[in-house]
Amino acid sequence: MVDFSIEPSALNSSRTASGLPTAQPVDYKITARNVSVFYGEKQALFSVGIDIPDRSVTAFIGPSGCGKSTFLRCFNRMNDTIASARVKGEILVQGKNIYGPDVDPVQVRARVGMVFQKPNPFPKTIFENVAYGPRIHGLAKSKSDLEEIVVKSLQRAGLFNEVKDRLDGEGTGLSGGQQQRLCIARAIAVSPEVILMDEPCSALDPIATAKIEELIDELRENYCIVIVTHNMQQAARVSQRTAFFHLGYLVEEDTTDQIFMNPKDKRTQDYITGRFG
Amino acid sequence: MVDFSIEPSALNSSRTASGLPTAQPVDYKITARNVSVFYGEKQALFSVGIDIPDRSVTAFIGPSGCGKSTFLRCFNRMNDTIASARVKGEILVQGKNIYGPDVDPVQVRARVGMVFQKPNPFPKTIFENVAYGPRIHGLAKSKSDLEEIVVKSLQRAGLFNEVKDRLDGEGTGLSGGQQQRLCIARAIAVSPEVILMDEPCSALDPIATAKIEELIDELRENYCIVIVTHNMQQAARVSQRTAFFHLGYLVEEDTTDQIFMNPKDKRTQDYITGRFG
Amino acid sequence: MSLSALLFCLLLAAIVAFVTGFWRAKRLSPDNPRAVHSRPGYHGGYLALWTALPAILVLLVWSAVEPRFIQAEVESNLPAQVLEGSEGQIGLAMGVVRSVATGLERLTPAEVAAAKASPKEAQRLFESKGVVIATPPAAAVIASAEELNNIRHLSRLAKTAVAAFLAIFGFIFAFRKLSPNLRARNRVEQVVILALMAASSVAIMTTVGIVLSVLFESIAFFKHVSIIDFLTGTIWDPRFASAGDAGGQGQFGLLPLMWGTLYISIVALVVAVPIGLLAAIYMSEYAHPKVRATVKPALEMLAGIPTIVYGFFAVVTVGPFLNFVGSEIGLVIQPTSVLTAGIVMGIMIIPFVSSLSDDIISAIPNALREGSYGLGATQSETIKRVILPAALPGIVGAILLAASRAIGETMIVVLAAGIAANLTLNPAESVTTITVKIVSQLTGDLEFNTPQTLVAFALGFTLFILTLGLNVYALYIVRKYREQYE
Amino acid sequence: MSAVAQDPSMSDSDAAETVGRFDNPALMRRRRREEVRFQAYGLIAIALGMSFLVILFGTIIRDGWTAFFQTSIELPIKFDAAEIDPEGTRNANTLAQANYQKLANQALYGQLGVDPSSRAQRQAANALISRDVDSQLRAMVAADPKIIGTTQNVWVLASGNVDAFAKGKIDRQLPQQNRQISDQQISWIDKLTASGAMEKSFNSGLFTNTASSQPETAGLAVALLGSFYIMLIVVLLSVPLGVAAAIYLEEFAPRNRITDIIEVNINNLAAVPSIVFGLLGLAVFINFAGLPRSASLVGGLVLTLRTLPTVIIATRASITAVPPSIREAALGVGASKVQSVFHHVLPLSLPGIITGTIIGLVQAIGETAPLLMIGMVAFVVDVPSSPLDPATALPVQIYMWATEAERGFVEKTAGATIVLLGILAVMNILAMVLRKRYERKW
Amino acid sequence: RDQVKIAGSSTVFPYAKIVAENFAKANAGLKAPVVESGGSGAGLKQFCDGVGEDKIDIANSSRRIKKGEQETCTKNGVADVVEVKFGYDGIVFASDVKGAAFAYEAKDWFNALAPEIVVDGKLVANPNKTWKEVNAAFPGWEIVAYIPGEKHGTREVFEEKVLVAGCKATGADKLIAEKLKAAGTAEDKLHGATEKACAKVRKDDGGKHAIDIDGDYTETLARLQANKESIGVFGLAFYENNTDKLRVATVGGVTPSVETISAGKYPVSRPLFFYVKKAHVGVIPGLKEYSEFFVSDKMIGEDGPLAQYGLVPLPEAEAKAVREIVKDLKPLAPLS
Ligand SMILES: Nc1ncnc2c1ncn2[C@@H]1O[C@H](COP(=O)(O)OP(=O)(O)OP(=O)(O)O)[C@@H](O)[C@H]1O
Ligand SMILES: Nc1ncnc2c1ncn2[C@@H]1O[C@H](COP(=O)(O)OP(=O)(O)OP(=O)(O)O)[C@@H](O)[C@H]1O
Ligand SMILES: [Mg+2]
Ligand SMILES: [Mg+2]
Ligand SMILES: O=P([O-])([O-])[O-]
Repeated sequence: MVDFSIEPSALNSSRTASGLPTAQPVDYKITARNVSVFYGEKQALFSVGIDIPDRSVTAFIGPSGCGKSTFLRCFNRMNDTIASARVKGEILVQGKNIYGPDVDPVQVRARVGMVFQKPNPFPKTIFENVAYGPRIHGLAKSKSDLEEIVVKSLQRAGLFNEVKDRLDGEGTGLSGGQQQRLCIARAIAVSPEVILMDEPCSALDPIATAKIEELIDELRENYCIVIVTHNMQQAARVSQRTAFFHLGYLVEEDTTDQIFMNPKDKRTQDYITGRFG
Repeated sequence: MVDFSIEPSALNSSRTASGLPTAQPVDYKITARNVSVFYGEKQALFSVGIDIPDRSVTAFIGPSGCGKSTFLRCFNRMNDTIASARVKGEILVQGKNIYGPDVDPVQVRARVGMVFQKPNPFPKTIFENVAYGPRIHGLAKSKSDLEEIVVKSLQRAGLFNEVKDRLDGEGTGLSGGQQQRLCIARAIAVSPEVILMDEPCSALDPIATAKIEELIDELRENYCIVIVTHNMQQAARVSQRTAFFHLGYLVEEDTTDQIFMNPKDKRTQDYITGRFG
Repeated sequence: MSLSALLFCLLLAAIVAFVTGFWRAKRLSPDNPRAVHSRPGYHGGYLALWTALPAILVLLVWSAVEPRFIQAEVESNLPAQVLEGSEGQIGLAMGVVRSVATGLERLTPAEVAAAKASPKEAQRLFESKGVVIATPPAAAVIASAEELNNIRHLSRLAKTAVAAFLAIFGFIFAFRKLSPNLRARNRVEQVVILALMAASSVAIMTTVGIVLSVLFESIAFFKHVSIIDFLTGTIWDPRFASAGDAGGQGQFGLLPLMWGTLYISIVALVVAVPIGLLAAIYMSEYAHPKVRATVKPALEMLAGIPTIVYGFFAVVTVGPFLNFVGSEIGLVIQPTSVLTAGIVMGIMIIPFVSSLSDDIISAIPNALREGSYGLGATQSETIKRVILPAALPGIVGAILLAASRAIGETMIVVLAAGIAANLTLNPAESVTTITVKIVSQLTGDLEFNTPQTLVAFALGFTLFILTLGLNVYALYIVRKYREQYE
Repeated sequence: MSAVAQDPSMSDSDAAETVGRFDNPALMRRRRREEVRFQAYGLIAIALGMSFLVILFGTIIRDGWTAFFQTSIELPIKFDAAEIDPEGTRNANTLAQANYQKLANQALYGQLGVDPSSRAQRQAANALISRDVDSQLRAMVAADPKIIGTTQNVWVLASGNVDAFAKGKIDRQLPQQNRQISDQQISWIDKLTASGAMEKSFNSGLFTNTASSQPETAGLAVALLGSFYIMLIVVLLSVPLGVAAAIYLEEFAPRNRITDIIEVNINNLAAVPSIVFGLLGLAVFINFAGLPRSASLVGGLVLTLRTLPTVIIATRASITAVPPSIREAALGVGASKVQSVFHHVLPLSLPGIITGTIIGLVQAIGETAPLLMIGMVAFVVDVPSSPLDPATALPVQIYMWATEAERGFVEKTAGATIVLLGILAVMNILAMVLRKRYERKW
Repeated sequence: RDQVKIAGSSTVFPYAKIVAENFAKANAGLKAPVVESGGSGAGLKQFCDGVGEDKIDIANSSRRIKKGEQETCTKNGVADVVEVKFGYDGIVFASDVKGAAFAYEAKDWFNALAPEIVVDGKLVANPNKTWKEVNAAFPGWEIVAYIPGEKHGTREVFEEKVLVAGCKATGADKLIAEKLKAAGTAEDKLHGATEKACAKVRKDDGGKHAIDIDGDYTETLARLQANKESIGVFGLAFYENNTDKLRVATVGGVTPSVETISAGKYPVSRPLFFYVKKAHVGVIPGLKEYSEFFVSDKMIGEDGPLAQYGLVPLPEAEAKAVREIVKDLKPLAPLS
């Protein structure tokens, strides 16, 4: 029998220790209740509810088309930009319903940052890429302020050392992994409370992937992170909690250890053992 | 510890039994020697050599960008269509070097069929999609001949029953999995000796994937099949031999059992246990 | 203040308002920028818009209606004998008054006195200031001119006052609204989107304008000639129709013109489509990117050459050449013929076919090409059997565009097609087109208030409908094509 | 099975004859030949297209390059005080009224040895120089009255016919009565040429002179300025309006019936014959709005409407080409839709917008038909000082010159066309440079 | 407005240009008029659009204003219109300079271009295909004539002075009148209808015998050079500027020239006009001055630039009368 076991280092036990015990009440950063999403006539998500704790990484896994991205994009009202999409239900970020009547989605997005599947730096300089967010939100009082923010964000994204000599080089000139870290830096720069990542490594090579995973691990100390991934190993490596989606339903959600070692649902088990997907 | 073990059914032991014993000399369908590929200045493949047996499935696995597709596309000189690509070394198909001086790549491609990652049926009717190859190669003496070829190919691809009433419907109107099977039927219709498949299931849902895997298993009885996959479980399920690539090098190649249960190289082991990728 | 000065002041006011809003917003919550909904710039913009926009709108409306009011006022005081005249004569008198008024404003007070004393002197003085008038101005005219100047001054004062009031009021109103919760950004952006929307309505208004500007004259034409006769008539001989001959109505027959238009367009397409399409195929599938990068724009130049140049090219070079070729092979090819016009027009529309088709062919996903190569097809087989069928709807769209361009082309056919309205199948003979007749019926020696000239508008309308139909069809095809790939 | 009879491109004989495996050499040979032939078709098409271009440019340049040169004659002109200013007052009015042409004619008689008593000889000689010499000499005197009483060597323009003759556009071999230049005049011209008193030089007047009824003094100044005003108006109006409309339609407008109608409408406007725009301009801008006829303002407005659809279509296309990931990225850091458009999408679509604008401008600058309708086919002597003044435009000037009877205008027509094509080329190159400059990769 | 605005006939355009140009040189304070060329009909249309600063002052016309046009003028308040006839335009027939010589009579043209001609005392469909069949003295060229299109004033002159005259000369008019009468045309309309019928041009053989030219004489010239065995109709001025390319034909034995036309020997000519809007005189600076300058001997006289260009000058008496009219601004009486 082939052994696909994941070694202790992959599911870092120290992390699991510092992770959040399931039973104990925690301060949830995001709470979703009865979220259903429709694309035109077609329902893509069926009454999903979830609680997502702060300062930890929550992974969404599931086969292609199961609605992971759709659900993730509800958290910063990114679905608003798709004309046919309709969202029902409520999502509380820090206790406030972001789908409430007088909420400005633009402000929601400033608080809930997002990193996309394909690195999408602006075709501007590296500096401008990171400075863009702080600029439009007026987060810097002065030039030196702005520089500080940019440098700090790049440092946090683990990119600063690699690019410090060419901050005015084109962001699109970086390698894929660097671009993705630049996008993370860009997201961090507006000091969001939550960072959403939709398959951030799927376009990257293994080395770049490893770097991003390391970064996620560090960021977890300050942010609430939600990550979508196709790669179960990745979910196991970086997340503390995992939610498994299937055909638009949230099948199971628990600590990552639980999901991978002791899935309750047959579908979850089939999926993580590679029976499908 | 998370258990990623693959159950017996996935690595079907009966198949393994009917597979090819490694030590024993077999009739190799394809033999590659010292194949290096360059894209412009950049070398993507470094002196790779491999022997691929007939009537079996060989899987190429490895992290993204490691050169799997590049190598696969050497087998039918598909790389010729990329202006910047240069191939060195020799590849023998049925003992004849397809990179020899007076070999017509067009003829090579008729003998070595290919199925792509994204199903790419022509925007023609289902019938015309399958009839296209036989027509250009003049394989049918008459109309009824052609019909026979088309029907047989569709049957072999396990699609006939689903589409027999709408052979003159658009090929693009089928579902993703059906489209991929249509592409397989199209490839079979010119009676190739080898079928190359580059991640044939990566755009498909689990059910369609299962169907294709089943189909591959059946086709193996008549063809030499080479399949690239990202999905180790899939490699384990469908292939008899597996080759692991890393950064442009062929790291290890052996029976699938060997590779998954007893990898010789540290990198192979790291990869299949999910340490990276 | 004059309108431009006022607008300039409003601009200044807007800048001031902007700066004020900007600073005010900065103070709203100096420590936590996040507590303020919008950035200071948007607060500034909000304030500036409120300050300047209402005033500018009112000013523009005012300026549009003002002349009529002033005119009416001054007119009412013109001498009685002028007022008895027609509207046009009053208008002329007003023109003189306006000139004199302009002249008076340029004079010094002493000169004004001199001008009032002697009309001759007035004319001389005005001329020395660059205002030429035809005759020495009568006293009444000078009086009216002075009145005009007075009213203008008054109006200007009032305008200034209103603008100032609106600006100040708007400023105060908006300023009091500034607060951390004010969604200044959304407000400003709403105005921006409104402005964008207004811009896109220009296209609609143009169409309405076109329809209106040809509709009434067309209706007038159809009072003379029945619409059925016009649409179904096979004889175009408008001149003799006016004689009141029996059956004269039938002589405004559209069909020969329509046939000529379509025939020439077809010849043009016969030239342009194979050349353009094959060139596009070669450029997108075979040619080195560098070749493509030079050939494509070079061919595009063909579409940029003014059509009048093509027209002369047709008459001076192509027509005689075809005629010569014809006589060598024993054919009579008239120098102006369907062939001449069609070929030259075909050359002109080559780039419409080649560039658009090139774009469309390049947009065909590579997966299809690979699919075909993978089956052992050669490149030309792939192109002919896979790429072209897949690109066909898009190519048809491009061809339709080229066709509508050919149908509407004027200068080439005016020079190269001929003017005899023939219903002929022989491409060596000359035919005429709708556009030729529009030009010739409008610029000729014909009496202007007769159906002969009015018909030009009916023809314009027909042409408009024709191209509209083609475009709707093209859009339908392109839509269908889009769906296929999505 | 009904689907069988479908692919007509492959004849059945083809299939029947060559059944077999892929190594059927006959079939393979045919397929390869087919491949070569097909490529050849493409090459031929491109060669045809390019040769049309070359022929067009070739003919125009062949006919027109001489328009850039002008024949002049050097005459020792005696500024006779008795003739110019008999009373010696140096009054400006008197100086202006003097008969300068006579001075030039007399100088010419002296130069050529013409018998002043023979009317026929006099007339033949007079016809050698331009009627415009008058103004030239008047201007000289006005600038410097001190030359009165002196004799100056002055280069004066030759008449249009002499110019045409000197450039070989009038055939020496023709019988005399069929020529505009008599044998006598030819002998004079030869004499002048031999003595170096007749030369061709660069014709700057082509660019600085305004309309004239004589070919030698006709120039493009009014047309160039008119076209410049028209272009200015078109750029100033159609670019902002077009880009704004495109942004609205592409980014903000809901997708529904109305926007469908707008889209059809815009596509249709791009194809509406330009002459119909002329009718529109006449009805709306001149008859309704009361703008002056023949003014470049009206021309500019009409051509703005003509260009607008092109700009909108090109802009929309380049906006669509900006990948959605850029928009998402901007929205993702909390930019509003408007911000994402103006900060990112618009700058990225700049190359496409530039291309579209230039294509539109290139079309507009060559447009003749609508200008026929709004009174720009006119004889305008005064240089327009504003877009409200009467003016012509380059293509219209070409059109007018093309219908002139005098021989000299034939080369003028082609010369003006070269100027127009030169402007087009410059605009195209500009587009290319700008596009390069703003092109971004993503 | 400090500038005279003129629109109208393209035939008059070159003359108006020369006058406008010289006018500006001669009058320092006044601007050169702006002259538009858009055809007589288009010019008169604008002219009759009304009075006012935004309306033109002068319409050039290569034909007399029509009754209906005058009525429109009056209706629109353009009551007083001064008609100024300033010269004649000769119309000549010419072929390629190397071609054959033609000596036409009006009947030759009728026999060449009419749809029906008289053969043996009967009206029959025109059988003539070549000029030789029309007149044995002519070469055997196929009949191909480029005649002015119907939009041109020249066409009317051609019809009236050539075709109708030829119709009468061959006696076809009587036969046509009989035919029309038989078809039920009223007696009072008979004359007009006959003339109209006489003026018709054949359209057989795909219309290749008589080809309308809507463009200018340059276009006719280009056609002629493309088809050397053809005849074109030109203005005298145009011919005189292109004697190296054209060979002119005589009509009635008379060679067209300024002299023969002004002496009344050459039959095919027509008067040229411009119309002045009286209401604008005294309002638009330079209007009266321009009109007077135009008809001055310096311009339209025998040695003037217009004659040099090709205008057939008015006989002295007519010129004098015209100068009177312009001086007194005598309006045109309503046409009947
Ligand atoms: N813009 C859209 N319009 C219509 N349907 C959509 C749209 N986006 C997604 N869908 C549909 O919604 C369902 C869920 O899609 P979603 O992208 O959320 O899946 P996913 O789990 O992220 O898949 P993947 O792993 O492939 O990214 C799918 O069936 C998909 O086809
Ligand atoms: N057309 C090309 N031009 C230049 N470089 C290329 C091209 N195609 C592939 N490469 C490069 O060659 C290397 C190998 O690519 P290849 O597509 O073979 O990888 P792969 O193993 O198939 O990856 P994946 O799993 O993502 O399909 C990569 O670094 C890739 O960037
Ligand atoms: Mg997704
Ligand atoms: Mg690959
Ligand atoms: O332009 P015309 O009216 O003289 O033909």
